[in-house]
Amino acid sequence: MEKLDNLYREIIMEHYKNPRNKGLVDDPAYVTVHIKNPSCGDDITIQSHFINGKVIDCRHDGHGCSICCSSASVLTETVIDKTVTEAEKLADNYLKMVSNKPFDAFLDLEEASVYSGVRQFPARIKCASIAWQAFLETLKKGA
Amino acid sequence: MEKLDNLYREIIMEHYKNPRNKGLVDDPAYVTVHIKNPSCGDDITIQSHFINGKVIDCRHDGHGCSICCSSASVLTETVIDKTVTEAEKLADNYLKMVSNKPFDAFLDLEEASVYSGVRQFPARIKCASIAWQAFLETLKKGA
Amino acid sequence: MELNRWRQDFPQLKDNDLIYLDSAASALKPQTVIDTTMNYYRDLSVNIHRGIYDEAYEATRLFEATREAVASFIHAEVDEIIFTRGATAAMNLVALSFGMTNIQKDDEIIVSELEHHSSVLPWQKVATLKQAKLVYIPLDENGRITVENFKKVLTNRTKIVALTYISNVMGYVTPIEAIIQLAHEKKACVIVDAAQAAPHLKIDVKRLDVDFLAIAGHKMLGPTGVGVLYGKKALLDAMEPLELGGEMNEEVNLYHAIWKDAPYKFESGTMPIASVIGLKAAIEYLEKADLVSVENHVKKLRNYAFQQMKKIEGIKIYNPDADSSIIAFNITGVHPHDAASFFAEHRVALRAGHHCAQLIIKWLGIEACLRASFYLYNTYADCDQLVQTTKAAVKFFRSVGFEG
Amino acid sequence: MELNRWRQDFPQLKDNDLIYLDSAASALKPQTVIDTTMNYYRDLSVNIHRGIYDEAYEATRLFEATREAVASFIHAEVDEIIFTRGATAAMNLVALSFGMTNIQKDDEIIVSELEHHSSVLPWQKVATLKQAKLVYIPLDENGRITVENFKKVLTNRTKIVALTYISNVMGYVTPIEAIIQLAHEKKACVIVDAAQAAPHLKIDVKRLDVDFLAIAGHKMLGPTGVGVLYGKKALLDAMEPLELGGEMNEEVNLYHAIWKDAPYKFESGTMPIASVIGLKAAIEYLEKADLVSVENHVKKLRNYAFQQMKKIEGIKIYNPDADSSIIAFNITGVHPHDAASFFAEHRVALRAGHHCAQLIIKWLGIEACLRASFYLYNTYADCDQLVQTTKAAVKFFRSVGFEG
Ligand SMILES: Cc1ncc(COP(=O)(O)O)c(C=O)c1O
Ligand SMILES: Cc1ncc(COP(=O)(O)O)c(C=O)c1O
Repeated sequence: MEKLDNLYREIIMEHYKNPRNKGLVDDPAYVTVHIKNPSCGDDITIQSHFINGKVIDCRHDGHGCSICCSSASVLTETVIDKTVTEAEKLADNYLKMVSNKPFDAFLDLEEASVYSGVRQFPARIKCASIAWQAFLETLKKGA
Repeated sequence: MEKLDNLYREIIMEHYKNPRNKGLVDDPAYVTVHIKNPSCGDDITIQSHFINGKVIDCRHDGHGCSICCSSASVLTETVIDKTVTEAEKLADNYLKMVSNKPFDAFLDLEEASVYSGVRQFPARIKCASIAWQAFLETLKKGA
Repeated sequence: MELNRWRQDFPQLKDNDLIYLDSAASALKPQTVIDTTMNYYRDLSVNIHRGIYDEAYEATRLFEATREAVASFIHAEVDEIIFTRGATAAMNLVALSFGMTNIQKDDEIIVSELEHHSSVLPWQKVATLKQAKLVYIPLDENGRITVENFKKVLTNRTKIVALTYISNVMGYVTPIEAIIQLAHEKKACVIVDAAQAAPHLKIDVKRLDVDFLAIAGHKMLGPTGVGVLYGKKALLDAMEPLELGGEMNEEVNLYHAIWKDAPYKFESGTMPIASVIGLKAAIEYLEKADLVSVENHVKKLRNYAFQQMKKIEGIKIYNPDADSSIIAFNITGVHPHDAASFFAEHRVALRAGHHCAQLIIKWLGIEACLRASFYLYNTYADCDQLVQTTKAAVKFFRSVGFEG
Repeated sequence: MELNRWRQDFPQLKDNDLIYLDSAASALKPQTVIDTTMNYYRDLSVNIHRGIYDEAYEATRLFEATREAVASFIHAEVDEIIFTRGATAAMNLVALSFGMTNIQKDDEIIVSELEHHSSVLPWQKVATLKQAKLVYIPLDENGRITVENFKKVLTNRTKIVALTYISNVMGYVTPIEAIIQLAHEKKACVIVDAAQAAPHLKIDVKRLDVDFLAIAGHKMLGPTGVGVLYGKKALLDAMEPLELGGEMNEEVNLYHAIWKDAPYKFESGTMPIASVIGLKAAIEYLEKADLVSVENHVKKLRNYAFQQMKKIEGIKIYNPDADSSIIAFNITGVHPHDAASFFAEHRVALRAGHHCAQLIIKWLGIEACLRASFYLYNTYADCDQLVQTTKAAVKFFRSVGFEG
C-alpha cells in the first residue's frame, strides 16, 4: 500500500493533529470565504488579511477529512508573508499539481508539495483543493 | 394485402358510410356512456334504453376511424331487441374475438363477426372495442 | 441503395425492411449510444456522488462529462445545464418554479398554437393559478409564427414568452432570435422549446441570448429518460428547486435546509445515470456527423419526397412550405388511423394523431393527421417507398369505398 | 468461494476483484436487465403510444407489461402504478400535489429523523408553505421508530404520516402495519418510502392498506431513471397532475384542458421507456430468486460479518441490532472519507457520508459514517474481506498517526 503511505505523509498528519493558524477572527480587515465540498460534506472557511499586496495573515476553520483539514493548515503557513502575486502563483500551481495537470515543478511549494500523493486518489482531489480554492477566492475578493 | 382486405370488409365500410342509429337523444330513460380512446383520440358515446331486461334501443355518436365508428353502428344493430343477458354475452364474446382471446365460436355475432379481421392488427383492437366497452358500461350502470 | 454514411451505424436498420419516418417522435439510436449506455450497466452500474471507490468515481466523471458535452454543444456554461427526465420536465420546472414565483395577476404570458402540449399546458396552469393572461400569437395564413404578429401581442405587461423553436407538426422554424430581442426590450423572459430543434439546428444560447431552453435526449439519438434544461446562471441562481431530496442540498436540519448551487439543487435523488452517460455519445455522434450536413441531407430528402407527394391526387399536405424535416398530410376522406394501418402493413412507420399539439390540429380544422419525418439515416429509397405507399394507400382506400 | 447461485448473473462481478458492499446506494444489474434494456434500444427504440406500426405497438406493450409486473409484485391494481423518474420524484409528487391540496394551516405532518431527505424535505416545504406543523416521532434509544412513540405524536390534527419502511442508514424495519392502522383511525394518510424495502421485503399494499408507496428501480436490480409511485385509486383520481404535457391529457383547448384518468395523467411526455421496460426483467429476477430466500441470505451475511466486526477494537458500529442488510460504522478518530479511501484501495466498495439522511447522522452525534450494505450477490468471502480490510484499516490509520 505504497499509494496510501504516500497520501498520509508525516507532515500531513502533523498538520492534521496540530493545525496552525486555526480559528477565525472577528476583524473586518480579513476577507472571509466559506466553501463546502458538496460531494462529501467537508466544510472550510478561509480568512485572509492583505496589506500592500502582501498576505499578512491567513486563518482557517471547519471540519472534514484529514486531507482537507491539514491542507488548510499547510495553506496558511505557505502563503503568510508571501506577496499576493507569489501566493496566487503558488495556489494555482498547487491546484494543478494535486489535480494531475501540468504544473511548474521548479516553483517551490514548500510543505504543500507533500500533497502530490493525492494525484493517485482522484476521488480525494477535491479534499486537497477546497482550502486553496477558498484562498484564491479571498484573493479575488479582497487583494 | 389480404390482411387489409380482411379488415376493411364491405359491411364495415357500409356501416361507416351509412351509420345506423346515429345521433343521441335527450331522454333520461337512456343510459349514456362516453369513452375516449386515449391512445388515438377516438371518441364515442353510447346510449342504451333498457326495459324489462331488454335492450329497447341503442344509439351512438362520436368520431374516429372507420373501424371505431362503424363498430358503434354495428353494435347498435346487434344489441337492439336482445335481452340484456344475451346482449352482455354477445359483447363479451365480441371483445374476446377482436382481442384474440379464446371466444365462443358458436355464438352468432351476426354482422359483428366481420370484425375478426381486426385480430391481425393489434394496434387497432382498441378501435374496434370502445363502442362495445361503452355499451357494457351502460349495462352496468342501467340494466 | 445510395450511399448513406450514417445509416450503417444504426443497428435497427440492418437486415430490416423498416422505413422509419417517425424520428420527430423518437430518433433511432446509433451503436455508440447503445454501447456507452450498456457499458455503464455492465462495468459500473453504481451510484454517483459521494462514492470514493473507483467505479463510483468513474460513473460520476462520465456523468459530469455529459454536462460538459451538452454545454459545449449549445454554447452554454457547464453550470447552466440541468439534467431532467425529459423536455417536458424541463419546461414544467421553469413554469412551476420560475413562473409561479415571478408571474402576478394581469401579467401576460405569450404562447402560440404551434406549441407542443408541454410548452403550453404548464403556462396555462400558471396563468389560471395566478390570474395572469395567456396570450396567443395570431399565426399567419400558413400557420407560422411571424415577428410581425409577435409585435402585435407584445406589451409592457408581457412577462413570459414560451415558444417552440421548430414545430413538431408543421416543421416551421420560429424566428426566435428577433423575438427574443424584442421580448428583452420589454424585460420579458423567453423560454424556447428546442425538443425538435436540437437534432436539426446548431443552437447557440449565447448568441440567441435565450433565457431558458429545453431539449429531449431521445429525439437527438440519445437514450430515453433524459432531457436538459438550459437556464441563464443568474436566473437559475434565483430559482427555487421543485423536487427536494438527496444530493441537492448542502445542509438539512429538522425544520429548514440549505440547497446546493445550480445546477445541482435541481437534480434531486438518483439521476438517470445510464441515460445521461449515453447522451454524451449521442452528442459526439451529432458533432461528428455535423448538424449542417445532417440538415442538408434531411432537407434534400424532404424536398425530394414532397415534390412527388404534392402530385398525388387524393391527399392533402398541410405544410407545403415547411423549413424542416416534416410532411404533415392526410388522405382525403380517410381517417389517419385507418391510413396508418396501411402504411404499417407496408413497413412504413409514420405517426398518426394530433402529435401532442392539438391546438395546431384544431387550427388546421382537422381531427388528426399523418406525419412523416426524416432524419440522417433516411435515404431517397425511403422517400420513394413513402410516395409509392401513399399512392397505393389512396388506391386501396378508394377501392374499399372511402370517398375522397 | 462458496456457491452463490445468483452471483454469476451479474456481469460486473465476473473476473473482477470488486467487493461490492454499496447496494443500498444502487444494486448491480443482472444480465437479463441489461439485455432487456438493450433489446429495446437495438430492436425498437421508438416512442410508445399512438404508434400504429409494429415497433411502436410492441414498445407500448412491453412498457405496459412492466406496469402489470409492478402491480402484481406489490399486490396493487394496474391503474394504481405510476412510473416516475425515481423514488424521489414519487414522494415529491405526493407532497406537491396531494399535500399542497389537502394540507391546511395547523394540520400536522408526522415524519421521523430516520427519513431519507426525499421523504422529509418535500413535507418540510409543504409544512412551511401551508403553515402546518412538522412533527418528529421521538426515536427510541437505538434510533428506532416504535409504535409506542408514534402514538405519542398522533393527534386528531395529524393529516399526513410520511415514514421510511427500511432506514438506509440503520437498516431498521419500521412497524408500518400498526402505524398505518392507527393513522387511519385518525383519518390520516400514510406515505411509505419503500426505496430500501422493495429489494428486501415482500410488499403487499393491500394488506398494509398503505395510501401511497414509493419505489426506486435502481435499488432493486433495475435500470436507473425509473421509480414507481403506488397510490390508492381513489386518491389518485382526486389528485391533480404536477407536470403537464403530452400524453397525459384527453383534450387540450386554448384556455383549458382535460386530463386522462390515473395513472396516465401523471405520466407526461416521453417516459424513460428503456428503463421501464428493463424494470420488468428486474422484477422477474427478484420473483424467481424469491425475496424470502434473498433476505435470508442477506441476513446471514450481515450477521456473519457483524459478529466479527463487533470484535474489532477501534471501530464503532451504530446499528448493532439492524433488521436488514446494513452495517453503519466508523473507525474511531478517522474521518470516514479517509477510511473510505483505504477500503477503496483494497477494492472494498463502501459508501462514506451522511447517506442523504443527515437527520439520523446528527441524531447519532456524528459528522458522517461508513456504510456496508449486502445484497443477494454478496458472499461470505465478501464479508471476510470487509472484516480483514477493516482490521487492516485500523492498523494503518493508527500507524500513520490517527488516534482512536
Ligand atoms: C430510504 C430511501 N428513500 C429514498 C431514496 C431515494 O431514491 P432515488 O434516489 O432513487 O430517488 C433512497 C435512495 O437513495 C433511499 O435509500
Ligand atoms: C416540440 C416538442 N416539444 C416538446 C416535446 C416533449 O419532449 P419529451 O416528450 O421528450 O418530454 C416534444 C416531443 O414530443 C416535441 O416535439
